[in-house]
Amino acid sequence: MKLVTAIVKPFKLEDVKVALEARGIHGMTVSEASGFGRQRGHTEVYRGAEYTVDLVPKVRIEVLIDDEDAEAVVDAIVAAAQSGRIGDGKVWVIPVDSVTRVRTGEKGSAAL
Amino acid sequence: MKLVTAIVKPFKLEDVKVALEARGIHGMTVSEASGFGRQRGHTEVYRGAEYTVDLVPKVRIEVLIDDEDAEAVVDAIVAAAQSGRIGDGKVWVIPVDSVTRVRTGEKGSAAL
Amino acid sequence: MKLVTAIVKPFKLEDVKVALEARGIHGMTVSEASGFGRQRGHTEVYRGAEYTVDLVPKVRIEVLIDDEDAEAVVDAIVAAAQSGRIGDGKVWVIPVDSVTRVRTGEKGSAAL
Amino acid sequence: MELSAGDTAWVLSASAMVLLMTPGLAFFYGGMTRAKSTLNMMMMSFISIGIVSVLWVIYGYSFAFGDSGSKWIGAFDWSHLGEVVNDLTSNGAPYPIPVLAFAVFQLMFAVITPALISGSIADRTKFVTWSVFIAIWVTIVYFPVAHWVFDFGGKDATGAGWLAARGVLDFAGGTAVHINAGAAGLALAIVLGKRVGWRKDPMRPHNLPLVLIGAGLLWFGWFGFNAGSALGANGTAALAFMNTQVATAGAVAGWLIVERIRDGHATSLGAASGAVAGLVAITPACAFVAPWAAVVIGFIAGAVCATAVALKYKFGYDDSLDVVGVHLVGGIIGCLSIGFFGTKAVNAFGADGLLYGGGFTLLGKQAIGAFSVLAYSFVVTLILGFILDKTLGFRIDRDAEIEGIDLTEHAETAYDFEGRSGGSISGALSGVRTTEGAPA
Amino acid sequence: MELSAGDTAWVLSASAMVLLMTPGLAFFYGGMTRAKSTLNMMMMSFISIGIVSVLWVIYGYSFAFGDSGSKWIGAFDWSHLGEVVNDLTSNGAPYPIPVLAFAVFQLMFAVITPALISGSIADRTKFVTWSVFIAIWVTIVYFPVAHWVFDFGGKDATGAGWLAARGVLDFAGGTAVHINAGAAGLALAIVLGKRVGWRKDPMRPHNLPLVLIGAGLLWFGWFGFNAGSALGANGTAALAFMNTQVATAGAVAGWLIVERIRDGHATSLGAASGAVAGLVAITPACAFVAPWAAVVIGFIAGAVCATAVALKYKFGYDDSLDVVGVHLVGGIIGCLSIGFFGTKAVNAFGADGLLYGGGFTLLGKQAIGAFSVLAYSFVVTLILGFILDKTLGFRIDRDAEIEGIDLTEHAETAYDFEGRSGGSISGALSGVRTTEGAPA
Amino acid sequence: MELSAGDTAWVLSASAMVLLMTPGLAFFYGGMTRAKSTLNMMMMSFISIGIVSVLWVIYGYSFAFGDSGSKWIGAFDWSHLGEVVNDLTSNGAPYPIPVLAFAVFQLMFAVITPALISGSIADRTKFVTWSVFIAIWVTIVYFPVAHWVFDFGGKDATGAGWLAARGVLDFAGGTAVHINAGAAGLALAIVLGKRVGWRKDPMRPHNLPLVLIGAGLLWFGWFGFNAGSALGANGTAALAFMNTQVATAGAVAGWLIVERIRDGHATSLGAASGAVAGLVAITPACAFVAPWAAVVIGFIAGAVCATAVALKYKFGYDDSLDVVGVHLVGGIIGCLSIGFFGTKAVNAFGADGLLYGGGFTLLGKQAIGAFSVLAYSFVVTLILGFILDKTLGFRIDRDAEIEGIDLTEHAETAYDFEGRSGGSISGALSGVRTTEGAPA
Ligand SMILES: Nc1ncnc2c1ncn2[C@@H]1O[C@H](COP(=O)(O)OP(=O)(O)O)[C@@H](O)[C@H]1O
Ligand SMILES: Nc1ncnc2c1ncn2[C@@H]1O[C@H](COP(=O)(O)OP(=O)(O)O)[C@@H](O)[C@H]1O
Ligand SMILES: Nc1ncnc2c1ncn2[C@@H]1O[C@H](COP(=O)(O)OP(=O)(O)O)[C@@H](O)[C@H]1O
Repeated sequence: MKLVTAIVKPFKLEDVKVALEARGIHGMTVSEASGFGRQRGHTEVYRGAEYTVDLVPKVRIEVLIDDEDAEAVVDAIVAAAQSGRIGDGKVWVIPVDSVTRVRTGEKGSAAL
Repeated sequence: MKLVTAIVKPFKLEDVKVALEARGIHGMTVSEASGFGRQRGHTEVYRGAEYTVDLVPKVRIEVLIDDEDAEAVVDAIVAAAQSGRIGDGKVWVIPVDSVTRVRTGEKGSAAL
Repeated sequence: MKLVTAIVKPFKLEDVKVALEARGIHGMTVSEASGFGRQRGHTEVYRGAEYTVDLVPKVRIEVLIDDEDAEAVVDAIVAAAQSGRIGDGKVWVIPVDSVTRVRTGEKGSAAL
Repeated sequence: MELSAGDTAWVLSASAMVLLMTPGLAFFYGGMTRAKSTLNMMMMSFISIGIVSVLWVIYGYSFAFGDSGSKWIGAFDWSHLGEVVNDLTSNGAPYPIPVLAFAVFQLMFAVITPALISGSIADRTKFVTWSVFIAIWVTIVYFPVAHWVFDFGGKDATGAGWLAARGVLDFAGGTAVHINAGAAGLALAIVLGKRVGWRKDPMRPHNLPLVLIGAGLLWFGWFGFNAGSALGANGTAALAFMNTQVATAGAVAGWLIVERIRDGHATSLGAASGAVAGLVAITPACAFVAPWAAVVIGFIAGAVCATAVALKYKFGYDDSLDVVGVHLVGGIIGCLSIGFFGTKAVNAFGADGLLYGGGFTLLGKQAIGAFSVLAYSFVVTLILGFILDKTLGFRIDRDAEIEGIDLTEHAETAYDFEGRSGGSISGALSGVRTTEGAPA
Repeated sequence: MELSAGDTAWVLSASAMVLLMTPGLAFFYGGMTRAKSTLNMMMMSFISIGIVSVLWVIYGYSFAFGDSGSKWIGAFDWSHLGEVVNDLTSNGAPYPIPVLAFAVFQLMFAVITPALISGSIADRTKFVTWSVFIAIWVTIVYFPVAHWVFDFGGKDATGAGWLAARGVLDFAGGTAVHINAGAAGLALAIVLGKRVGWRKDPMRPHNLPLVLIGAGLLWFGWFGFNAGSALGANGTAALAFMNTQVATAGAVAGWLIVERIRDGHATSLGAASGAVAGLVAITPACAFVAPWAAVVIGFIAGAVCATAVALKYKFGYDDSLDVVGVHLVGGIIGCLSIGFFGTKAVNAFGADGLLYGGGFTLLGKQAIGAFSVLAYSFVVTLILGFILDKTLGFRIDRDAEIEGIDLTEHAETAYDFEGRSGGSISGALSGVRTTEGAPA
Repeated sequence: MELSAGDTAWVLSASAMVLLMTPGLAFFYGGMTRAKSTLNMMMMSFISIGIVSVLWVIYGYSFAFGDSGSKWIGAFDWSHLGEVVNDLTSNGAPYPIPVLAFAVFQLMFAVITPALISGSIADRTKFVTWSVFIAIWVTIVYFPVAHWVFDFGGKDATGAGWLAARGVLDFAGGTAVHINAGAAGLALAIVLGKRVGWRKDPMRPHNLPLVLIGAGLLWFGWFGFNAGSALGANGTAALAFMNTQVATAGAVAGWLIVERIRDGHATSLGAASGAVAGLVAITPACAFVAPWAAVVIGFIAGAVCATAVALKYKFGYDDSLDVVGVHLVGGIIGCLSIGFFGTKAVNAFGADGLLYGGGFTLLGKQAIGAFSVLAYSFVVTLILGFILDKTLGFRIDRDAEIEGIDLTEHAETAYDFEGRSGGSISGALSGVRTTEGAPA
């Protein structure tokens, strides 16, 4: 089993979700994150005091998936989330020892 | 060392915490997440425009643990978080290379 | 490739960022988290009803890095985030199978 | 009597201020609930404005103030609000103001009273049943009680309410509004039962700035409530105004000192709650006591209510936002306080209390006023509540309560901060109910 | 005529209340946008206060109410607000109030009207262009139309506005304010085009308590707007006040009932929207109809507007916060309603409508009033909008819209809750523009 | 003198409006702090209402307005607020209003002045010491200074304050309120020192809609403050009202134009700040200048204050929310402006300034007024501040400041949005302090 984690731009979430569903993947976990990287942040000014916010809003998507599907999932996410602009994000894959579905206690692929 | 990650329903967090403490585990990191899966989201209506929110609120719990305790921790979480309803969540285990306690620089089991 | 995850006190984030930049690391992903551990939470009182909040605010920092740099990054984070007080946090390292840059599709070190 | 533009100006201003109290209450209450039920809490106030105002035009004003000759209730007919306007300067005798000014000022009181009740049943009340409840409750409880207390018999002084006729002093509604709402709140808290997770889950206020916004607007509007009850811009109004201010200040001090001593911290929720407790307590007394006494009354109300909010834990009823601890207890303190501090020295239409040589007579009357309203309201509300619970059902189901009443009763959530900058993870537009077309 | 302190007191109070409506509108609108554009939305209202008030002193008051003898516009000169104050009790004939009280009351109307428009072009409007638009729009649209409707010809009754002279009844601005703003809103929504992601992305209100705060303040202030339009504290004011309250209540009921039946849920946004729809509809009618009729008018406005907000999906214009569905439609309902429910029985200066034996005469006049303002405002705004779009540009670019207009136009974000307790991940102070020094 | 219901109506309405300014200020300031210290910020205002109102009844009114024959201070006795009410129409000579109406109106001024100071010491002030500070400060600074400026000597015109007697013009409190609070704010910022992380950490406003709510309520209430200071509903009040509106508008424009040119963006915080700067500056001048001059004064105040807020970076004091840059600087601008723009043409009780041929006489008087209050307030506050710091301690400790003062001083946090829908990660109920019982 693998865990695919993707950091993407927030407005691409919907597209990624659609792309994954198209591949028959119906589960994922999403959370808010902030990214720091090549993409520049922005500047805010309050009563003349200038603040640099160098963290940019991102969305983190996590998908548990069978080993053999991992690469395809990565490709699907990359295709869906790509805008070609700096800051599109990263996708990485981590090995997973075990997965359990809380509701039933099922393990492995059956738990997805 | 292992990292046990659990996605559970928010109102189960307290129960999971109690269950882990009962097993002598006194550290964990918690964050907010949103889940997408079998569990249906909900519909909101604003001035007649209907919005489907298919992400449901979840809590992510992460516990670093010695290899030999991993399975027991997973079982404890599953037992505590189970409501038997769709959307109870997932628990997965990932291998960890090293853990360091920031305060002391201790590594490995001592860092927990 | 490795994924270094650090849970640190929120007001240390800026220091960690500076320390990583000093080591030539220009990318990371940050998110909010709450920690439970030795550090005590706090108590709030509303109309005489006392609430114990045992989760304390933390920041999670994730850095993807080449295998050989992992240890140095951990050390840099530990040095920057250390206040010597209980609750300074943890840093852990996880093996990563692959990393892809969404914008270009580049893989591996080139994707960082 | 000739119309007084000055008096009319003040009563109109005061009416607007009292209207603002109901939204103010919505924010005060809404900030105190959990984030998942704030909209429902506020809607319970807003719908009261809607329902009661409409009933007022149809029969409410008549039930409360119609010429019936009865001391129990006004006339059983339609409110004639279409007719009384014929004479544009038709006066609300014996006050030189248009009768519609009096009618709209009183309407605002009728609006806020049921809204006050809603605090005791936060997070768990079926919205439709609540709406039905309001309509029936104002009809069989508020309108009659308003007649008892506020109807002095009109032009010919017949048909004054029995409490008014008996000399019970209640300048701006300690009985008809606060004790009434507090007793009804207790009854409904009993009917609906405790929230899921009560005394276990954190049920802390989710937005204290919103609570303070509500408290600020309530304080502002309350000057209209109390000083407006003089129905003119005169010395009585000024006295009521001053007393309202200083009693409230005293109550803030009283509540915070208790908190500081007992809990170690003076809280912002305490300041807001103290203010409301003081405003409640001075309401009946504001034009009958001297300012120094108002400070004392306020201080006592603040300190006592800070303690009384714990009664619910002792007796085991989930009066969620402390309608009993603040409005019932505060209202009783205020009513009885006149029996001690009342003095004709400040108001010839008042009476002397214990401290001014009036003996126990006034205190006795005040007690009768307070407890008869308490008893009537509690009993009738309890019966009405049980009937509605058995018929329409008064409480949402357990799952809905856990998921959040805003979502299940109103199909809304209060906040969406996710789209703060850049995108959002908060769903997609899936249809437009108001038209056949699906989204593009 | 001698100055009436009572009438003056009421007009001053009312003026303050009407001023508060514009911030109230800012919150009502600001809560309805996404979190990333709430500040811009509110700024569109606040800047209107700034610009219009300044113009009012220079020439605005004169354009609208100056003695020109013309029925189309007031005098083309400077406002003399420096001179009319010479006589401290100089009266705004034929009302016994200082002319500056009249001038400031009317100023508040001029301020809120352009602010109302902004709702139709949320999230995407260049702030500088908007500011320029306001200045021109009030000059060529609002000031003349105010003359048409609100100028009864001053002391010598010459130069009354053509609609006023024709007997079109509009007590507090259904035409000049609401239809005017609604039609302009439609025009600008067409000029600016749809938001990125319209009918696809979630564009739900990000802060409903803020919407309700706005609605509450609007309701409060509207008593000043409507009852203040009597320009005195008298029976007409009391009638307008009562009608404002009960029509609004009726509209809340109307909107919520439609929602409940159609969508299955009564919403808090619906309650707030219904209130505003009712306030809009009763504005022109408030002193010309009986309270029972006000309830009916409100109910109709609530129910119809609840449906009319979907017109934009049918016709494909992105009137983001429903200026058309609420203000244009509500304003038309209100204006025409006088043709049905108007009656001299409640106001000798009114007229009898269809239901009171007045036949279709009044209805015809009302229709002329409503549609001439609609047409004038729509056409002029459309032309002005296109010119500004071609010259200054009226819309921010696509990337800025996605990132959020608060950030790109105002260099601010509305909320930072991250530092709730302990530290924060929200950036660092990088410089101080107001001084040469860099941060220490 | 006979009581004027009209004048009384206006003063009562105005008093309520001024009361609302203090909560308004709490929101204005509270939204500007970080989320972890918003409650403390608001509490600093709310406690001022509590403490000052109580002192007012005991001796405050007497200290400020008691008949002492002295030009430095009123009478050193108790306030007699229990006695002056005996005659319900007892008038505050020479104004035909009840003396209690005058007393409560003036109370609201005494309440807001110390609250204004709190902005300079955000995030780090011990709440108990702050409470003690208020009580002493109003006693030795505000009450005397109010006597200097606002006491015209009562019925027999003896004992007028020395500034009033000297002909210093300050209609509504530019000296006694704003310069006074601004100078005290500077002194306390020096006493308490800089916040941890100043000029390094992001200390941006955490909730700008809350700031705008505060600004809106301040603007509204300020009409009561300024126009209410006429103590009657007359032409002077109307002039003050108009000037308040248009000066504020001018200041919004002034501040935003400076921002736009200097920083490239007009901000919502700038609009709110500009409004307050304009309101401050017009306060002393509002009934002494023509409306066109009010626009100019407002514009200057907006533009200058937009620059003055940076002084703190230059001189290195942490005046956290710019009490100096807005209230001290704005107050000075306003006081001196009368020396230029003052004219008897608009107010017979005023005086002619430089531009109206009055020469430098008036300007000189105004300068004396402004700087004597500045100096007295600064010096006394500095000494008082140091004494309190050495005895009770004025500042919380470093760890508490980092963790957040709301938590450490008030045991509360402002927001809990986590339970938005479904569960929550925000802790558990662990006990009820008000009763012995532990949670079930
Ligand atoms: N080394 C890294 N470790 C973890 N996350 C990273 C790393 N580098 C970048 N990211 C994440 O990827 C996002 C995009 O990276 P960025 O360098 O801005 O653009 P791009 O990936 O297009 O080159 C960042 O905002 C951050 O969230
Ligand atoms: N493939 C997956 N990868 C990551 N998280 C998942 C995956 N599938 C489900 N989840 C998470 O688990 C939660 C529960 O899953 P769901 O399918 O709704 O119910 P159940 O686990 O009871 O079958 C989801 O809300 C989501 O957070
Ligand atoms: N076993 C664990 N698994 C995951 N996170 C942990 C674990 N133990 C501690 N943490 C995280 O580290 C933080 C600091 O731990 P704590 O025990 O409070 O102090 P310290 O690390 O200084 O001993 C916690 O708040 C929590 O976020």
